[in-house]
Amino acid sequence: MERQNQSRGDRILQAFESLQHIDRRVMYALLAIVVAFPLIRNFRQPLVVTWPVQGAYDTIEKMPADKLAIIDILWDSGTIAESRPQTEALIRHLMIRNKKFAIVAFMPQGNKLAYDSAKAIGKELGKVYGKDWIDWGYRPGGAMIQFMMGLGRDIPGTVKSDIEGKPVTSYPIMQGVKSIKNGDVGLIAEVTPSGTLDYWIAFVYGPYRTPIIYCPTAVMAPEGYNPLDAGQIKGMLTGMKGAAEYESLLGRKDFATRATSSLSTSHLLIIVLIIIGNIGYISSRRRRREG
Amino acid sequence: MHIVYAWLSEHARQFVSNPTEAFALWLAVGATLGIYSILYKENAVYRLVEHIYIGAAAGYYSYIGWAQTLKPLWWDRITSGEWPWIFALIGGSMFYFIYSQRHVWISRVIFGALLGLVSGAAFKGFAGLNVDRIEASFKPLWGVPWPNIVSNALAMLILLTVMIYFFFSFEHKTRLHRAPANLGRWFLMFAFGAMFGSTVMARMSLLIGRVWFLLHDWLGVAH
Amino acid sequence: MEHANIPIAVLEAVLVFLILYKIFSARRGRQLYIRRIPGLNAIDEAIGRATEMGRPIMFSPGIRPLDLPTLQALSILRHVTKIAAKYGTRVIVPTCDSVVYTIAEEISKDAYNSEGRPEQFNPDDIRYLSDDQFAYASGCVGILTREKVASSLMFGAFFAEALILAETGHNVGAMQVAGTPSTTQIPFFITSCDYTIIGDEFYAASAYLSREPTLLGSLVGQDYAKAVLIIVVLLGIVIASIPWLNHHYPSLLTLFSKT
Amino acid sequence: MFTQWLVKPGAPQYLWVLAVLGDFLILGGALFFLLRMVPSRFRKTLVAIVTFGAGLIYSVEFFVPVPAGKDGNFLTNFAQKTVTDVVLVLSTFALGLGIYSLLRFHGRNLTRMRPGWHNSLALYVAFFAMLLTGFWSMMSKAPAAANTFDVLFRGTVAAPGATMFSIIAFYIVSAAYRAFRIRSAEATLMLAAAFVVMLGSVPIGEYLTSGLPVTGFWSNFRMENVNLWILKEPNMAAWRGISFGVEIGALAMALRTWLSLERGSFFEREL
Repeated sequence: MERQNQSRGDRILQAFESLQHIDRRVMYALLAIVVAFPLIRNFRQPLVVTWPVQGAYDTIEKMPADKLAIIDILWDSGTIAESRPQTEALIRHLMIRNKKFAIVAFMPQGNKLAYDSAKAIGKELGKVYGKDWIDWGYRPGGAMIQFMMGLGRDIPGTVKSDIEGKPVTSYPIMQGVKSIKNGDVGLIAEVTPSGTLDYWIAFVYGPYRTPIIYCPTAVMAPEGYNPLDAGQIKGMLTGMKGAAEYESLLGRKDFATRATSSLSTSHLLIIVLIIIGNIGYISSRRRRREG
Repeated sequence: MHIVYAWLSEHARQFVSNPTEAFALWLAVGATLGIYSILYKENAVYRLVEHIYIGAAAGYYSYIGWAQTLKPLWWDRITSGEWPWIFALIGGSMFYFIYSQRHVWISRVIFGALLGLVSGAAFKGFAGLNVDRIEASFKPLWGVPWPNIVSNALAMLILLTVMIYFFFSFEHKTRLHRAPANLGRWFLMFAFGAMFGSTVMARMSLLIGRVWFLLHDWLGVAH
Repeated sequence: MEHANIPIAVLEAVLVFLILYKIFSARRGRQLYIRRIPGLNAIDEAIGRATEMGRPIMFSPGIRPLDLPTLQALSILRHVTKIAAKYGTRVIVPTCDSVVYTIAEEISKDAYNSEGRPEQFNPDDIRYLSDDQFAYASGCVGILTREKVASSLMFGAFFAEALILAETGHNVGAMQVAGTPSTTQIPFFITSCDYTIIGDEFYAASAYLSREPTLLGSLVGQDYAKAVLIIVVLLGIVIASIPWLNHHYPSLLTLFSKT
Repeated sequence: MFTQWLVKPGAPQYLWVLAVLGDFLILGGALFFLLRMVPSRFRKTLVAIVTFGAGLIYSVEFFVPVPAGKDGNFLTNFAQKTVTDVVLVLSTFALGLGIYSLLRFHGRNLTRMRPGWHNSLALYVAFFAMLLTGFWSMMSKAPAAANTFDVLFRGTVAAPGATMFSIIAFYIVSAAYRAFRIRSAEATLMLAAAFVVMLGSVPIGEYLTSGLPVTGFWSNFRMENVNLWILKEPNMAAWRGISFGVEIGALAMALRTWLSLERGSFFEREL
């Protein structure tokens, strides 16, 4: 009887032991499934709105309607999965609240992608290009600092023409917009996978105290916490997760919300696999010791 | 069956209405699936996609090299009268002496110049990278709230033990020598774990982007 | 930091002096001790394994163009090809930069010449793959899987592609040794490789492998330089902890960054 | 010389090509002739002098103080604009070496019909397709040219690139599963840190501690704050400790290279 028990325990341990040698293809397939499933079928997951995201939301809420917001696009297709939902969430919020904004891009591809997004959301919400929003077009990244400093002193003179090549002064949205110094800009939002936030802080926030919202990719997020602590930026959307929290504030479930479910499931998969692997490891060690 | 038929006819319609976009889509899908196939095992499709990718990247970089570097920075300058830029071509041609048995040393001259530039820039690089890090390590151990003191003391301990771990020229013979270095190694491992964990999200975001491309743009099952 | 201020100039001068001083004293014949670095001993083991199995080694010198980490990687490559040439083991070197490619080819040719087997050098083993980071990675994956590589050595500056190389190498059962100054990639090498050379052990490699006095001296000088940095940091902590000092002389804490 | 005296800006491109070629042959030939006269025992010295001289440009630029009211010292403009451009141009000229090697390798595969030669053929086709449509899109203003280039770029460079990048997600799973075992104290520490950080960076982790207050002492134990603290304090300190060593290693390496003290790699070969 005892021997039987022992062998049964042994068999269980043996079964557990195999948990430490799961074939990698099985893991790859599992990952593909847990990533794809939430994208196809939205399921509810608890989403806590963190304070940097709330801060970004409140900044837009508080922005006076007669001022202009600037959305700075520094991303391209490489980080589209993180940067586009952030951009779209901000655009949607500004449009819902009837606040005017301008898009400016330092990446040619990102310019087109952001323009398409704004056009689509604008169509849905009945917003008119040139009256409710405008795209200042693409500027080479090398001229970024000069451009920012120019905006500080003279917006129409620095921007000159929009994405369609028409002079910006011909649009109603730009009437009365002179410069950041003049207090015509109520918000700057930067969407970027690279570390260019410091320029906005140095050349715009420093001299004019214009509120800044920072939307980095997940990798770059740690860079944002110092200026956030120092009050130099008012809010931050970290990668997809930040966009998802923003969507929940807007009461929507767009791409970022689903994608964040995928993020959660994929992280959970890794955690579960690590636990399983260790169960296998411990049981093999026990069996060896008993043997 | 019905779903597959509807999907196929949708794509067929796209090929008729916008052939360029449809072709681009299928090309990208082929490349994506071909690369992913390596996850199962090495196979002929992966091999083909790999070679096309390397070839196309070489072609792309050659074109970009001309269009974005040589033409604006070199050719346009010469043709606007800045003739000394001709020496850049002469310098560039010195690389090719690597293929000569007798005159291979001429390539050394240009390598030497490049290495000199790289090493001369190291002083600036060292300062640029380390000044902020050095000053960020000046964290007070007194005169701040106690949780900060604990945190700052820990940071100091970690920094010191990690640096001690990397001393090469003295033997870690006695326990007194070994203890800080071992502690440093433990802190290192903890930090590496944290780095690993914080990278996962970024990589998963990329994967989600690719999967979304397949599910949304191609299969049309996610909206 | 566009230009040096006086504190930076002084700091760098001290570091440079220490390193040069130790180099020249080592050249005059002072004996120097270097602690064991297990990962570097593993390089020889990896070459031995490939020789026993009669299969090639892959050596990736990182994806940077010719700069300091790559130069160090090429020093290690020289060591590896010399031993491998002696045993007649192939070393496949995929490169990510034209200039690095030419130097790697020269090093390899030299190694076979100095072992008296110039005919065994196969120019097809030194390959330029692509300047594109991931095209390079896909090519390395191809080499690892198709050439049945027995050992994979990765030395140099790596970025995201590090894990692609290391996991593929692991999946094909290669013995792997990696070393990189790119700190963010070390965790991935640790999880997938048999041995990982961490941090500035990477810059110690050429001294360790060649036992050349100049390099050993430099390594000892680097230790002194690190000690100087430790002292600077400790002084800074002391100053920061004395409220009176940093109240009246706040510039002491930003001595280096002040322009 | 020709480019200076015979061809003026605005002349037809083919004249410029001829003039540049002529200049290249004359000046380059003269330089080659001069270099050939250098006796072999002075060659190393010559290389050392060139290396040292090149190194002076950036180092002097860095250490010489900036005159008051100016943006830089006497070298700044030269070092940061001209030299940077020269290096870019030089390394682009060197790109040909790599492309030549790649095409030679696959050309041999093709001509000898080695197994897998059709892959080499595909590589050739992709190379020339990308190169030629690139130049086509540059020369021609027709939208078809730009479109073709764009489609090929997206399908054969951008898509496989993004996919190769994302494949890391799969590898990160298998690496974590295999490596994070409680084998030793070190491995366990690594596991623990990775575990907490992973949990703290997704909404589910944040949800676990969402009951804790947002401000005050207990807020420090909210998952996202624990996560941030780990990344900012212990992780940053260890990272700095490594990077100081690495940077000093690089500085020493630079010093040895600059002064031609370096040993090993290709420095010892007789010239």
